[in-house]
Amino acid sequence: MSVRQNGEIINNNLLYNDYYKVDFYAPEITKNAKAGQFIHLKIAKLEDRILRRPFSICNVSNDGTLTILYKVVGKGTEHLSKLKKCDVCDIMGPLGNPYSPPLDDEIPVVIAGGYGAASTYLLLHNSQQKGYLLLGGRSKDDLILVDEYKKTGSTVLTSTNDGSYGHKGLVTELIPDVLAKNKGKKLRFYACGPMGMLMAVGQQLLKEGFDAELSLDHLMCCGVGACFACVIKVKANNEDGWRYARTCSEGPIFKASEVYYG
Amino acid sequence: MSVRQNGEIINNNLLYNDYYKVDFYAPEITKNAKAGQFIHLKIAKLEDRILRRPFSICNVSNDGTLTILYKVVGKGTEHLSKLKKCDVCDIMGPLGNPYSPPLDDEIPVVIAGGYGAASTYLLLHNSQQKGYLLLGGRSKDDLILVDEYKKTGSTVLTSTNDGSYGHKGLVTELIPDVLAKNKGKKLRFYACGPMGMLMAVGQQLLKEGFDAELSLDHLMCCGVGACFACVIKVKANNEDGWRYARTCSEGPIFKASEVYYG
Amino acid sequence: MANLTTNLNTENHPFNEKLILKNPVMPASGTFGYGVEYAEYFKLEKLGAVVVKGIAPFASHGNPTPRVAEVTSGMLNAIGLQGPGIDKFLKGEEYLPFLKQQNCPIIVNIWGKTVEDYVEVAERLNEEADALTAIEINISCPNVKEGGVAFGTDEKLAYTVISKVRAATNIPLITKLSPNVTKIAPFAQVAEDAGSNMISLINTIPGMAIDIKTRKPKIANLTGGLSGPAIKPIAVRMVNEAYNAVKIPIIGMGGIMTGDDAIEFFLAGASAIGVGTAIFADPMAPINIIDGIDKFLDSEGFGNISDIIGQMGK
Amino acid sequence: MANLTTNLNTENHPFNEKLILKNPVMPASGTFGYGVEYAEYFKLEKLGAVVVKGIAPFASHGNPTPRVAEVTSGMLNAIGLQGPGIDKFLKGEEYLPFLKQQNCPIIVNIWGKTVEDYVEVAERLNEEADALTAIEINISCPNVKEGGVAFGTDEKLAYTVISKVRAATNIPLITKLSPNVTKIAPFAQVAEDAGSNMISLINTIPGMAIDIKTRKPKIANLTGGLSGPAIKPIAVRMVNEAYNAVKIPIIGMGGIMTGDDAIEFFLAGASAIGVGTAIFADPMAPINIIDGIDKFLDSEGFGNISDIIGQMGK
Ligand SMILES: Cc1cc2nc3c(=O)[nH]c(=O)nc-3n(C[C@H](O)[C@H](O)[C@H](O)COP(=O)(O)OP(=O)(O)OC[C@H]3O[C@@H](n4cnc5c(N)ncnc54)[C@H](O)[C@@H]3O)c2cc1C
Ligand SMILES: Cc1cc2nc3c(=O)[nH]c(=O)nc-3n(C[C@H](O)[C@H](O)[C@H](O)COP(=O)(O)OP(=O)(O)OC[C@H]3O[C@@H](n4cnc5c(N)ncnc54)[C@H](O)[C@@H]3O)c2cc1C
Ligand SMILES: Cc1cc2nc3c(=O)[nH]c(=O)nc-3n(C[C@H](O)[C@H](O)[C@H](O)COP(=O)(O)O)c2cc1C
Ligand SMILES: Cc1cc2nc3c(=O)[nH]c(=O)nc-3n(C[C@H](O)[C@H](O)[C@H](O)COP(=O)(O)O)c2cc1C
Ligand code: FES
Ligand code: FES
Repeated sequence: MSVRQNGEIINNNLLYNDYYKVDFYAPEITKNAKAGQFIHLKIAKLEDRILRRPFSICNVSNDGTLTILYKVVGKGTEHLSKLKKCDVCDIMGPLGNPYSPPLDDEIPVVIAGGYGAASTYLLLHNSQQKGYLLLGGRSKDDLILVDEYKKTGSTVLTSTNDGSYGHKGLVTELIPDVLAKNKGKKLRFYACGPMGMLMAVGQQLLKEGFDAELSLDHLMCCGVGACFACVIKVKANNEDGWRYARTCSEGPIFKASEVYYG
Repeated sequence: MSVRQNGEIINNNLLYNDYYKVDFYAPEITKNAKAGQFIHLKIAKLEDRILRRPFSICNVSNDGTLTILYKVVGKGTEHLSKLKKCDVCDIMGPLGNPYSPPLDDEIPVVIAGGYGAASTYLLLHNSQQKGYLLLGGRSKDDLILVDEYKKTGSTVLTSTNDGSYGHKGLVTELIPDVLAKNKGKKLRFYACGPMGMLMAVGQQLLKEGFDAELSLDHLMCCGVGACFACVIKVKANNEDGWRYARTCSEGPIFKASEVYYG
Repeated sequence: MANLTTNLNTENHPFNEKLILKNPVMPASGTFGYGVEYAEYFKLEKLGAVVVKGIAPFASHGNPTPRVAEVTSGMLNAIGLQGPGIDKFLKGEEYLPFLKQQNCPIIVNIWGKTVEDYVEVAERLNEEADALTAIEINISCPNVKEGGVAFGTDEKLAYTVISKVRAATNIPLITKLSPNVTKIAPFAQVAEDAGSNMISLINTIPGMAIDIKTRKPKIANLTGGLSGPAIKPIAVRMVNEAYNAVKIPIIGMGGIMTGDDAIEFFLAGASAIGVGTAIFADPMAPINIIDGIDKFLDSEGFGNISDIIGQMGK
Repeated sequence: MANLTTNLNTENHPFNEKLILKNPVMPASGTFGYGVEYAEYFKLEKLGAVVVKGIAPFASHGNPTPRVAEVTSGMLNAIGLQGPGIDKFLKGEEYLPFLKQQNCPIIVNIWGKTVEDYVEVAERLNEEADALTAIEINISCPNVKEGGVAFGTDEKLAYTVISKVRAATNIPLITKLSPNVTKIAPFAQVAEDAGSNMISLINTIPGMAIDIKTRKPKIANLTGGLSGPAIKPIAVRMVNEAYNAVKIPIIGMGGIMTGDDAIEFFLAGASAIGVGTAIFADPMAPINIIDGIDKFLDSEGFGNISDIIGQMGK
């Protein structure tokens, strides 16, 4: 059940280079929120930009606090970064389908890149089973929430393209090691990050005989399945072998085996 | 010499019902400002409204403080009323032609209505000769700056349509008395207020054999004479007997005898 | 509480109970999906009518992505009429069968690549004639190569497609006009002459935005349709021009965000209004607009919405 | 510092030194008066060229007031081409004689009620041919009943007026096109065929706004032309369509507020750009836009403005 409610800003701070964290008081939304879902935010006072912006639900707490992590990339997020305690934003959420939590005998393996790490935090945080976070970025500055993930008890492995932190290279290169170490155990994969990374992760895992839940975010407009702006290709039983699925309402989580890599 | 400069808000307060007073620090503008001129203000953070708003220069001081009085009538003024100390607005000014100060042997008589009283304050404040302010409004709430005008030493006479303060009726009805009391003396008339009032004042004084300086504000766009948005009809030596004059650059002060009442 | 009852019948057409709506506010086609997507936010029966996204005889993928881009006070879209096709629309759980249970007048927007396509959807909709309040013929989508706007910018083609659809169904017809013409009045007249019971306007206006960093168009389709507050003055002007040209009721749309915006359209001559892009900004927009219209009428002393239609002074 | 030199010559026209501008930024006609009004704010010689408000053979009052109204992210205007007429323009202190001392290329925008009017102003401008960089033929003003947009929305009339003006003068010609057409490309071609050396677009788009309290139109003329950021996507699209249709240089305009906005127009195919409504928001806009273009070219590693013209990728 998703709702529209006004969320007052409790605090809004720079976290790392370009990454901010904002806490809203939004009890109607937090009470139903699950890992992998997102909110659709109307950034207050941004008068000449009328569309909402989608952000993954990074954390929720019982007192109604809804946390999102965001990177300043354009006019909206820049404006958001200037809002202050007590400013009020109109929020829709929780939207989209959540990740399915690992079963009791499964070890969760999360592969995340950039702000994708915001989307999977609650998953590992809530999971009884400790697992892995494979976190990648272009450089050290893109690796967010490392300490918070460590606190969940899961193992955090990192990679950066420029080698400024952890393994030098792509995050997908961390996967074989995890597979090797966990031979015979049941693994459950999740991934969230830039489209290119997700496509690579999905194809690599499928090749290894695993499936994965990929959180495929795409430019959104309505956020509820009404406008068909946010579509990606998924496999389908039709002439073309694919159809366009709405990432907002049919996703954002898709199985790697469902995605059409064409 | 008019300039464009950023003016920081020193304070911005509700003065009376709907009327606010804002002080900017704008030394480049105050140093050349004269009574009757106006500024053209880009209201900060009003992103989906792009035009400037003109406001009469109500007061200036040697320390660079520029004061305007404004009435909240629409989106721009409402937004302005919410700006705070330290917010910065982009200001053009001083613009337009000033009133000509009374000569040494002249008694100034100012007729003002609504926010028009903001435009004439500096005139009486700077005038060596004490004179009259005839101040009119729909009701008590529209009579602004009464105390300030009293401090200039001039006589303040008031009227309201609803009789809630001073004479009940039109401000023009106060004129005959002033004429009667000052028979034989040299009077110099000034007026600023709603267009209807100015037309009435102008025609009444012309009939009595006086001229007057009318400050004719009109919906403005460029504020500098470039766009021809703000025109009013003035007498002209052509077939029609009139031409459109720009209130921003050829005005806002026009002689009652120049205006075409057609 | 003013009376918002909206009568979309005209004298020269048979009177139809269904064309009396409880209020003049409906979503604009394509911005409200098939209704089900917003049913969580408010009861659909609060709307004057529900208008669904364009239906063709066939299912269609729509355009490649990116399909939308935000621009100053508006957006561009080139969805390209992705849709389930008429079969699924008539039978699929989340389409017409769902809507029929919502106690809300239903308007089906239709499109095709050929005149025959339009006729085919209209004929198929006859199967559900009782359930439908009107068909809106979209001859103005700027985002599909065949059909769409080609019909909406050529008077003869427009006449052909409207009159053939007219012949194929008794369901009341709305023709959705394209703003992409020098003069809108002749197209409004063509719609009236060809038997359309109402017209709706405006559809989106073709536009382009370029990402200056990547130097690529922000819309994969190169151009997309501009909607939102940016186009409102153009829409109000066209509604007024159409109002002066025809007697059939007008459903006005283009950039309506508030009740006050809607009032402008009524004064210009619209009998009802569509809310599009505003829904993306706020799903509650149609409901807030109904409230806003009511408040305006009350505060200005009008008892009925019909009192202000076309009542712009000089 | 990138090289902003802008060459507006084309191969098939005689090379003209004057058509090499120091930068591609000029005010849009009608928003910069006759130059003198803004000379207090910056040196006019900083501009690529000065473009003056429309000049007719006769003086004219223009339209009744109110002539402007603010709308979301833009404005409507129906100034109606108030102006001094050609005699005063040529001789009056605050007109051409002032501009001639500013060391800045001068472009004169012209209009008339008849073809003969256009020809007459062009002929009179021959007296000052040495002082003028170009004549901009305004066949697209939406705010005057005769002339103006009537010429700009009819291909034959457009051809007639442009070719007659062409015959009347050797001064380089710019034709200012109307956006109020279904397809802009044919009009761009007409301008090229009729001997225009450049085209400029877009002029304003007819729109309407209604004061809901007084229920009167906000513009006395009923409709006015929409300008400002609201129309930018439409303008960029039309510039790109024109670019694909003709070889002559394009001066793009419509909602340019920043250097980044200007870059979109260059990528779409404009060789130079006009700044209109932005000047009302900030008289320094043209200067800031020149700086912004320069910064963009530097930061993206382009040495010359000409490197990006029409370089939109797929
Ligand atoms: C389901 C979902 C979850 C998301 N979660 C987060 C999150 O937790 N933290 C976070 O920082 N960001 C997240 N994003 C991305 C975020 O929505 C965009 O960064 C934001 O909308 C940009 O707004 P802007 O006005 O600052 O940028 P704009 O000025 O609109 O655009 C700047 C740049 O960002 C790109 N962009 C815009 N919208 C999106 C989008 N929806 N997805 C990807 N790129 C986009 C544009 O193409 C452009 O290149 C998420 C997106 C989706 C769809
Ligand atoms: C030379 C001059 C001096 C002025 N001095 C003052 C002053 O000292 N104090 C003050 O409060 N106001 C003054 N005004 C009026 C002021 O400019 C307008 O009230 C203001 O622009 C309204 O902006 P808004 O966005 O709040 O209203 P909008 O939403 O733009 O409009 C609200 C209403 O105000 C009317 N309006 C808008 N602009 C003007 C205008 N320029 N003149 C008259 N009515 C307008 C509109 O027609 C509309 O009815 C002056 C105007 C001029 C031309
Ligand atoms: C994302 C999107 C999809 C649209 N799809 C359709 C459609 O399928 N059929 C149609 O007739 N109009 C469609 N339109 C046009 C709208 O119905 C409406 O005419 C236009 O957006 C102007 O109104 P607005 O400014 O309120 O959005 C669409 C508009 C948008 C923004
Ligand atoms: C107040 C005003 C007056 C204008 N007058 C003229 C004119 O005299 N001749 C002309 O060709 N265009 C005229 N225009 C159109 C502009 O030159 C320009 O084409 C249009 O405004 C779009 O650009 P913009 O969005 O940057 O303003 C005028 C525009 C405005 C806003
Ligand atoms: S964003 Fe509208 S359907 Fe997904
Ligand atoms: S406001 Fe532009 S000429 Fe006066």
